[in-house]
This record gives sequence, structure tokens and C-alpha cells, in this order.
Amino acid sequence: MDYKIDLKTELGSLQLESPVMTASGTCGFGRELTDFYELNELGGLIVKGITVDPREGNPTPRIAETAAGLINSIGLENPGLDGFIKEELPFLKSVNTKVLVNISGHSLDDFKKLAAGLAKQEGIGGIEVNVSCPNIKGGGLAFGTDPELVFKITDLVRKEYNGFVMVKLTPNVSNIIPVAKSAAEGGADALAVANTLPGMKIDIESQSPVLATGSGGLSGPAIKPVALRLVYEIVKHDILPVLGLGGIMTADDAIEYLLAGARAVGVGTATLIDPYAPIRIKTGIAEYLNKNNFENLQEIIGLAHKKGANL
Amino acid sequence: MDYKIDLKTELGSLQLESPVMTASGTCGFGRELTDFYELNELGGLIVKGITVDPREGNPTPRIAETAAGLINSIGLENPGLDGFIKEELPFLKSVNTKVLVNISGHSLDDFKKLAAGLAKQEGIGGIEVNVSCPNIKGGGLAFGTDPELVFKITDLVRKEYNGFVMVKLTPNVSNIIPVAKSAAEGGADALAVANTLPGMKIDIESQSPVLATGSGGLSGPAIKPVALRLVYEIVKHDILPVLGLGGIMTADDAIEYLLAGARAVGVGTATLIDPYAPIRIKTGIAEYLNKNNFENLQEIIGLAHKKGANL
Amino acid sequence: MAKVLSNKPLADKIFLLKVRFKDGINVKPGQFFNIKVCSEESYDPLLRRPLSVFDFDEDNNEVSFVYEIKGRGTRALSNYIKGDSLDIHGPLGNGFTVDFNNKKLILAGGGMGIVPLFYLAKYIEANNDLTLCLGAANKEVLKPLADYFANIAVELKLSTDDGSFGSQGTISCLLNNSSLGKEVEYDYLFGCGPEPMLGWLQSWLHEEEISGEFSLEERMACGNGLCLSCSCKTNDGNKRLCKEGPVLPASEVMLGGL
Amino acid sequence: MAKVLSNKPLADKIFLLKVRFKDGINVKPGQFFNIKVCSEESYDPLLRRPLSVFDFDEDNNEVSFVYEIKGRGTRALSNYIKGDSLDIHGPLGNGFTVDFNNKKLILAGGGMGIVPLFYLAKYIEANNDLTLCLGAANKEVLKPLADYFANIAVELKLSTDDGSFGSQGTISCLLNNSSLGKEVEYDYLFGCGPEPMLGWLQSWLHEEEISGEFSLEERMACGNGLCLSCSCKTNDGNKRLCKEGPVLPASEVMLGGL
Ligand SMILES: Cc1cc2nc3c(=O)[nH]c(=O)nc-3n(C[C@H](O)[C@H](O)[C@H](O)COP(=O)(O)OP(=O)(O)OC[C@H]3O[C@@H](n4cnc5c(N)ncnc54)[C@H](O)[C@@H]3O)c2cc1C
Ligand SMILES: Cc1cc2nc3c(=O)[nH]c(=O)nc-3n(C[C@H](O)[C@H](O)[C@H](O)COP(=O)(O)OP(=O)(O)OC[C@H]3O[C@@H](n4cnc5c(N)ncnc54)[C@H](O)[C@@H]3O)c2cc1C
Ligand SMILES: Cc1cc2nc3c(=O)[nH]c(=O)nc-3n(C[C@H](O)[C@H](O)[C@H](O)COP(=O)(O)O)c2cc1C
Ligand SMILES: Cc1cc2nc3c(=O)[nH]c(=O)nc-3n(C[C@H](O)[C@H](O)[C@H](O)COP(=O)(O)O)c2cc1C
Ligand code: FES
Ligand code: FES
Repeated sequence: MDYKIDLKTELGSLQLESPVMTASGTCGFGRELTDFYELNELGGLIVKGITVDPREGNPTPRIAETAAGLINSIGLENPGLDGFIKEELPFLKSVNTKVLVNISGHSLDDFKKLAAGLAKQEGIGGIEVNVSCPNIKGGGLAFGTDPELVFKITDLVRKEYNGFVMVKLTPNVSNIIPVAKSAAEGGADALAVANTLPGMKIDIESQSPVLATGSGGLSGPAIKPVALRLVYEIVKHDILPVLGLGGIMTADDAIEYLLAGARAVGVGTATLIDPYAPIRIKTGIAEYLNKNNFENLQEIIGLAHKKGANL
Repeated sequence: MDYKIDLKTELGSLQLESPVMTASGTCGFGRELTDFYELNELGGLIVKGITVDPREGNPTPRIAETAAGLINSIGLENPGLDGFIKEELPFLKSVNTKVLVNISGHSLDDFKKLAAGLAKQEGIGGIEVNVSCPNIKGGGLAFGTDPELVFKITDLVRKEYNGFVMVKLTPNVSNIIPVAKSAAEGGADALAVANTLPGMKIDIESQSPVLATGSGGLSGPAIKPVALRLVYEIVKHDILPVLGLGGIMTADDAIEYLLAGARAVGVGTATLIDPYAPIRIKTGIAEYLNKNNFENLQEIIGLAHKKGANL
Repeated sequence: MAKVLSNKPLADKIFLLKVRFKDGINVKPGQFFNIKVCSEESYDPLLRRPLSVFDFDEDNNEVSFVYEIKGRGTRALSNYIKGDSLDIHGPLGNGFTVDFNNKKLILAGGGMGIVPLFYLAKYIEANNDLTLCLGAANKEVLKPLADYFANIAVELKLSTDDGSFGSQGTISCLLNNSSLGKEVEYDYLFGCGPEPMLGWLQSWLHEEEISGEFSLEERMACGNGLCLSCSCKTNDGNKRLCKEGPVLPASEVMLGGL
Repeated sequence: MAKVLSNKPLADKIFLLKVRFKDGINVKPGQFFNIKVCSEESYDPLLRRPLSVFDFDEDNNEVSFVYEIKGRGTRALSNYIKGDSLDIHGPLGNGFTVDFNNKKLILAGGGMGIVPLFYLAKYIEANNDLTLCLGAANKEVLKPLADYFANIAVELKLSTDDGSFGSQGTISCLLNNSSLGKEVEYDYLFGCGPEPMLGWLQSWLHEEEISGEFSLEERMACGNGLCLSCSCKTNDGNKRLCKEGPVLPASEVMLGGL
């Protein structure tokens, strides 16, 4: 089913062959997906979040299922910056698609170190800055809820790293616009919208929270309406190019994000349930464009704003 | 199935025969539910939000279905304060359960007028203050996202109204604690946690948002993990008694909220799908208590905090 | 709760569903049912789907529906098979006015708007003169539906957008047609179909000074008058289509109002 | 995709599910499959459910599972009937070590932990001496499972918590029993069951200086090594139970570690 439709897109300075990327934390460091397809079939690959030092992650249970949703509290299990560079990067360099490295920190300094460390490496398409982690100094509230901190982190990363920088926002804010603007002011090239929503599940038999950490991040179809609205809002304010993600399971879901103005989309939870999901979604987008007589992907990006202009 | 289990509970000064109330906007003004059961079977009835003046509500479509969720944008269609008092209150006075009147405003003055108007009426169990409406002066952001405004509204209502005042919080905030504290400082007796999350759906055939207003409020099972976590957080900070609501479909869901520390629960979307839901849930709670050898409802309230004490 | 007796395609994406209720029910033409399309273990799809009564067999408590597959709810419904139980609420809504006697009545239906007219026609045909004006996109959709009406004593006028069955054009052509309107004196019209069709009918009724009523559609969350998602603007204030409707006086409805 | 051949209760809340795959598959004892338990039109329940292979018929590509109804996922699974298609991923994970010859092997299973031992026993019984120690809550659960082992040349030791079948007590009693441990020299143990049982086995293996391996469980989101929800702490770092497991060397596993 090759419709020869041009699926090219870009997120600011990042050129993508197609708009579907895998989301951080749901595609490991890429290796496992090669059992299913060639990674160059993907628009891009956003690898598991790394931290300065290796982390063994949170105690288990780390996941809980909710209605059309998944709560996770993996706790950033990862080999650390050096481990990543030594164990994972060589393979990723061999991959013929855009690889973004998701970085997480618990202090401003963490972000700085990670950006500096990655700046020295070849073969990385860019950095995705995860600002949804709790800020230890700030009493555990996520960095991403404070526009000031988002500015600072972005600015630090920008100064250390010349390449493509995308800031991944948390949906858990009263107003996303100031946060998005802060990332822009800090020098981000694009925004990823959005990360998970804080959520909890309680086991009524044991009368205690299911997750060992109590609460975690809600992803999957349940959060799609929330993330989609945020994408629409940010695009309306014309702040930065947006990667839309949250609950994308099918091409139809991805198309909603593109119509809302996302220039590319991320697929997370869906890949866990079906590793082929990103490819199915890519094909489905081409089918939709073809069926509706669009010439290329760009024609539909943001279309919902024109059609719903009075909103 | 009468387990003779004591389901009594209270929300601050409000005594309830059982913990299950119907949520605002999902039980009209109570009349329609009498086709299904006696209203005194309910712990309480929270009627549709009223405004100072009558409102014809938003254009249609007013609802969109999402994964395990419902987005609504009814736009507070209601007969206004006087209409409510004339057309609906006489029936509600005849009802033998606690009736809370949900009030909404687009300015501080609106809330003041509504509280003053209701203060003169008999037969009302209390007021539920909906602070999730957009603040027209504040650029359309919901009042409930600003602790300062929540304090002011609560304070105004408190001064006009002697009875039970519950403030219904929006989940769409970076940090719910300051907002909850503001309501307490303003003199609220209890908190309802939570209202809907902002959300959107786009119709990929017409390439425009499904709702006439673009976006609306997400309710139903999809949001349960989010609201449940907020209840847990607020209870942990021991601010005010909490009515928990958001996505409660079954007794098991309600029990999760009670274990998280809610002293009563609200059932919204579930009542739309099955008007008997609140009664089914009440019975199911009694069954659970019985099966697990609890003597009364109070024993399970907040239990998840004890069991998950280290969280 | 009802048991599925059969659930079979009538045309591409159009299904006939027959169910039997355990308890006796009383259904009026123009009423609808609200059907849960997911299993007990699932909350997705969340909402019920409203479907009009296509036919009712009182003796056996059997209700038939005709539905078009539009999205995942109706697609899920199409997977139910004989013997499955279906969680159905209803009958809901007010239904058509059926106490006419010796009247000349027009029943105008477009697309799936034809569905509620069948039980209506059966219900009132014995005491009245009925003219059925039915339109749809093409023969494939129209013929299987129109065939049902062949057994009842009605005058049947058909049109399709592509002319593949009956005359070519919309329902307006059937009503503008010389055999209608001017020469015969009609007493009343029942209309159901897409909004543009109802808009045209409304003007036509006004011009011809005929009264009538429409069965209307709006997205519904509850079907029980609880949520106000189905409000319809009328010159007598907002009406809930699930409760005061879905049938409203044609002269009252303000189409595209809210 | 696989077709359901049968799905029937073995005991209260315990089902035997047999499916046939269209394409040839190769399944090792101890591997598992990840099963979607909702229809295509639904996202709820969202995640697949992991189930161990109970039995495998290579010639017909048939896999059997035995599962206990725990929550809504397994409840939904129990509603599938013959002829339904089931969206199944697998086989997944590493599986048990099966290249033993002429060894004295203990297979210890508790509760649903008995399930993966059946295909294992069938697979290795021809070349080895097997002692099966199976425990469960009561006769109702244990008997139907134990009956499967009756046809293979194994020594079967049974216990139930309530003494209703086999000896009363936990698996530890079977292993402490004089016929085991000291007198016979066992070479290796396969264990699967609740964590307290594995903890006890771990100490016992250590004392007796026997090596062995455990099949472990953790909540899984992907089953493909992508999400790290199934991490298990070992003295060789974290291992993903869906990828490097579910079978790990008994001496390596740090139970209750993460
Ligand atoms: C009173 C009434 C009677 C109806 N009778 C019939 C009938 O006899 N035959 C028939 O084919 N259709 C009928 N419809 C329309 C039918 O309900 C919708 O086509 C159906 O709900 C679409 O569901 P879906 O899941 O396939 O589509 P989706 O687009 O996936 O549905 C998403 C949501 O939108 C709602 N929705 C979408 N389109 C409509 C619509 N046109 N009207 C109301 N809600 C809609 C759905 O109920 C659901 O909540 C009737 C509608 C109403 C209100
Ligand atoms: C590798 C592996 C093999 C398994 N083999 C079997 C088997 O052969 N027979 C059998 O009866 N059970 C087996 N289980 C356990 C089985 O997967 C769970 O009982 C089942 O997923 C529960 O789902 P539910 O929807 O009924 O329960 P719910 O409580 O509604 O499930 C909610 C979520 O928790 C997860 N979950 C709950 N309990 C467990 C558990 N004990 N282990 C893993 N995930 C859990 C579910 O997968 C789901 O994501 C196995 C588990 C694993 C990891
Ligand atoms: C198991 C899991 C692990 C995740 N790990 C990370 C992470 O390390 N860094 C990050 O920025 N986001 C992480 N996320 C968030 C996802 O990248 C994505 O933003 C979110 O899940 C919403 O998309 P989805 O609904 O498609 O999953 C993780 C999500 C899941 C489900
Ligand atoms: C159709 C609809 C109308 C609502 N109207 C109101 C309202 O008028 N005032 C209010 O405070 N909340 C209103 N709500 C929010 C509910 O009371 C409740 O807080 C929310 O839906 C979450 O609960 P649920 O998931 O059980 O529905 C409405 C919700 C729905 C679905
Ligand atoms: S659908 Fe809820 S009031 Fe009509
Ligand atoms: S279940 Fe996802 S890594 Fe094991």
C-alpha cells in the first residue's frame, strides 16, 4: 500500500521522512523494535529517558491499568549518561532514522551535564528535555509546572547543545501557554506535548495503592482529549512547532493531532500493546490523505484551526 | 440485600445517610430520577449548576465521546436563580435527601448574588460552588486555577450563606494544595474533588472540532486516576473533608475514593449511562464492607493512607 | 436487557437488528432505544447509542432496528450475534402523534430518517391515507428499506440522489411533483431526515399551510433528560430531544438554532 | 492471531483455553503469550494479559493455557468462545532450561505456578527422572491440574492448604519430607509459584546445595522488553522478566528486591 504520498514533515530544524515517532520510555533504546521492522520505517525514535547517573528505577509494581489508560512509575531505570554512550549509542548510530535522546534530571545541574555530555557525541538527531520530573529542591513538584524553571532548563541545555532541542511539557498545569513560551524563550526548537498526567489506582483488596510509589503517570487513550486540546491551544498561540502525543492508538488519532496543528506525532502506549502500531499509523495517515485527495501531509497540518476558525 | 451495615457519613457539617450523591449536571433537578427510584435512596443530590440569569447554553454538538470518557460543553443551560427558585425548588423541598445547589458564575459578583439568593430559601442542604467556569475578566482561565480567586469566591459565598458550603475544585491545576487551602481559608466546609478536565476531540471527516465550542470538560472512567490522586493528596494534607468524584462507575471505584479518604462520593457520567448507578454503587459498598468484615463505612475511609503510609 | 434474535446486513453498512425483551413493553412509533455497545468488562465505547424503532411486534415483545455503521459504536453493535444479550434502555422519548383518523398524511423520510416511518406507517395506515416520500443516496440503500413498505397500503414515492432507483433528486422533487401539494389536500406531514431536508420541508409546510412534525436527532449522552446534551432550540424555549422529543411540531423547531 | 478451540472451566474461576495459530510456531516450556482481551472497537481493558504455556501441540500449532479469573481482564477472556479470534503475541520470554539428560529433577509448583510445569514435564520426562511437588489451596483447584500429570512418568507429590487433597500444608512439607532432600541426590529444581514459596525454595536450594531456576511474575505492559515495567532485581543487575525472564537462575533472583 504505497500511495506515493509525501509524508515529509519537519519540527523546526529537524527534518523527518514521516511524521510518526516512537515516544520515550516505550521503545527502549530501539533494539527490541528491530525484531519487528527496520527502524528507518519510523519518522524518528525517542529513546528512554536517561539521567546523569545510572538508576535502577522504582520498586515494583511499576504499572497499573486504568480505564483505557496505563499508569506507570518506572522511575527512570537507565544506564546513566556514560552507560548510554557506551552501551546504547553505538547501535543507535547505525540506525537510519532520527534519534532523539530524552534527558531527565532532578536538578538544573543534571540537565546541564546531560546536554554537555551529549553535545560531544555524534549520531544523535537531537535532545528531548523531559521537564516532568519532580524537582527535588522544589518540594517534589515537577519542573515543568513552573515557567521560570522551564526557561532556565531550556536555556542551560541550549547553551551546552547546538543541535535540535525539543522540550517535552507536562499537561499537569493550570495554563500551558506561559510554560510553552518559556521554553521558546529559553531557545527550544520545538515542543513535545504532552507527557503523562499524574494518576493513582488503589487496590480495594489490599486497601493500598497499586503502584509501589503510590502514584504514577497516566498515558494511553484516556488522556488523548487532554493532550490534544493542549496541542490545539499551543498551536493557536503560534509558539513553536509541536510534536503531538498522548493516547495515539490509530491513524485516526494521529490525524486529529495533525489537524490540531502538530507537525509530527509520538506513539507511546500503543507501541507497548502492538509494536507495529507506529508503522500501522504511518500507513493509515497515507491512506487518509489519499482517500481525501490531499497531496501531501502538510495540507492537513492545522486544518482544524481554519475550519473551526471562530473557536 | 440489606446488610444492615451503617453507611452513614458526614462531610463536615453535612450529615448523610449514605455516601453516594449524584453529581451536578448529571441528574438534572432530580425530577427525572424519580422514574427510577425514590430520591431518598440517595445520600444526596447535587443539582445542575445554576447562574444568576437564565442561560440557553452552548450551541450543539455539546458532547463528544472519547476513550472511556465523555467531553461535554453544555454551557450551563439553566433557568437562572429566580427560575430555579420558582420552577425547581418546590419539588426539591419535597424530597427527603440532602439537596445541594451547584452555583456558577462568570464574575465574583455572580457568586455573591447566587449565595445571597439561596440564603433566603428553605429546603436546601447546602451550596456547591463551581469554580471551574471561565473567569471572563481573567482572560477565560477558570477561577479555580487561581488560589486567590478561590479564596475570594469562597469568602463571598460564606458571608452571604450560613449553611453548608462545598467548593468544587478543578483538576486542571499544577498543584491542587494551595487551591484547596484557599477554599478552607475562605470558610468552606468541604471540597468536591474534582470537576472535569479540559479536553477536545476533532472529527477527521469534517476536519474540525466535534464540539461546537471547540473544547469541553472530560469526565468518566478516563479521568478516575487523576481525580483519585487529587483526593489522596488533599486528604494527606488534611485540609477539609472531601467529596470524591470523577469516573466512578461501580462500587469498586467508589471504594477506591473512600480508601483514599473521601468521606462521600459523587456519581456523574455513570448516571447518564445507567440511572440506577448510584443505587447499585451504594449497595455494592455495603456488600464490600460486609464481605471484608468491616462494621461500618467509617472504617475504610482513608485506609489507603495507613496501609501505604510510606508514600 | 434484551436478547438478540438476528443482526444482519440489509445493504452495505446497513443492518437490521431484531431483539426480544423479556418483559412486556409498550412502544410508540417515533420512540427510540438507547443501546449499550460494549461488554460489561469494558468502559469503551462509553455511551449508549440511540436508535429509533423500526418495527415492533407487541405480541412477542420484539423490536427491530435499522442502523447504519457510522463509527465504532455502530461497528461494535454489528458484531453482536443471535443469542447475545444486549443492554437496552427504552422505549424513550415522546413518539409521533398517532391519533389521526381519515386523514391524508405525508410521511417524508430521507436516508436513515426513513427508519422511524415504517412502524409509524404500519400503526396509522388502517385509518388514514398515507403518502410515503422516501429518498436516499442510491438504490442499494433505498430499495431494501422501501421494500418493507410494499406490503402496507400506502402510496410510495421514491427518489435517489443518483437516480438509480425512483426519480432522481431529493425528497423536495417528490413533494413539488404535480401529484402532490396543489391538487390533493393534505392534512399533516411527518418528517425525518437530514437537517437540510427538514429545512426545506419546514418552508414547504409553511407555504402550503400544512402542519406537521419532525423527528429530530442530536448527540445524546443519557436519553433520560438528565444531561441537556440534546437541547433543541424551539420558539417555545429549549426542548430536550430525548424527553420532550425526538418528535417536535415542525412549526416550533428552530433548525440550526443552538 | 489465533482461533479459540475451546475455553472451559476446570474448577471454580479456573479455565482451560485452547487456541490454534494459523502459522507454525515454536514454543518452549516456560515461555508465555500476551493476550488482548478486548475487541478491536475498544481500548478497555487496554493492556494484554500474560499467560504461561500450559501445553503445546506442535503438529497442530495448538497452545493451551490455564488461567484463573482474577480481575476484569481474565473475566473478559473467559467470555471468548469457540471460533472467536484472539489477538495473541508470542511465544515470549526465555523459557526453562530443557537440555537435561539423565538427571533427577524436581518441579515445584504452587497455585497457578503449576501451569508452566506441565509442558515442561512433558518435554523433559523422557530423558530424566522427575519429581513433581504441587501445592494449591484445596482439592478443587489442585485435582484437575494434578490429573493432567497422571499420564506422564513422574513422581507426584501433592499438598493442599486445607488438606482436602494430598498432604496438608505447603510445598515446603513435600520437600522437607524424608523421601526427598537427604536421601535422594537431586540435580536441579524448577520452581514457580507465589513469592513466599519461592523464598522458601531459595533457602532450601541453598542449604541442599542444589541449583535451580524460577519462573517469575511481574505486571507487564509490553512483554517485548520495551517499557521496563517488569524489572526484577538480581545480583547481576535488573533483568526484564518478559525478555531475560520469566525464568531466572534461583541463586540470582533477589526476591522482593525492587
Ligand atoms: C433519537 C435518535 C434516533 C436515531 N435513530 C437511528 C436509526 O434508527 N438508525 C441509524 O442508523 N441511526 C440512528 N440515529 C443516529 C445514531 O444514533 C448514530 O449514527 C450513532 O450513535 C453513531 O454512533 P457511532 O458509534 O457509530 O459513531 P461515532 O461517530 O463513533 O459516535 C460517537 C458519538 O457521537 C454520537 N453520534 C454520532 N453521530 C450521531 C448522530 N447522527 N446522532 C446522534 N448521535 C450521534 C454517538 O452516539 C456517540 O456518542 C439516531 C439518533 C438519535 C439521536
Ligand atoms: C509471565 C506471566 C505468566 C503468567 N501465567 C499465568 C498463567 O499461566 N495462569 C494464570 O492464571 N495467571 C498467569 N499469570 C498472571 C496473570 O497474567 C494475571 O493474573 C492476569 O493478568 C490478571 O489480569 P486481570 O485482568 O484478571 O486482573 P486485574 O487485576 O484486573 O489486572 C489489572 C492489571 O494488572 C496485571 N496483573 C494483575 N495481577 C497480575 C499478576 N499476578 N501478574 C502479572 N500481571 C498482573 C494485569 O495484567 C493487568 O495489567 C502470569 C503472569 C505473568 C507475568
Ligand atoms: C512505560 C512508560 C515509560 C515512559 N518513560 C518516559 C521517559 O523516560 N521520559 C519521558 O519523557 N516520557 C516517558 N513516558 C511518557 C511517554 O513518552 C508519553 O509522553 C506518554 O506516555 C503519552 O503518550 P502515550 O499515551 O502515547 O503513551 C513514558 C511512558 C510510559 C507509558
Ligand atoms: C453533562 C455534564 C454536565 C455537567 N454539569 C456540571 C455543572 O453544571 N456544574 C458542575 O459543577 N459540574 C458539572 N459537571 C461535572 C460533574 O458534576 C462531575 O464533576 C464530573 O463529570 C466528573 O465526574 P464523573 O466522571 O462521575 O462524571 C457536569 C458533567 C457532565 C458530564
Ligand atoms: S440526552 Fe441527556 S438530556 Fe437528552
Ligand atoms: S513488560 Fe515491558 S519490558 Fe517487560
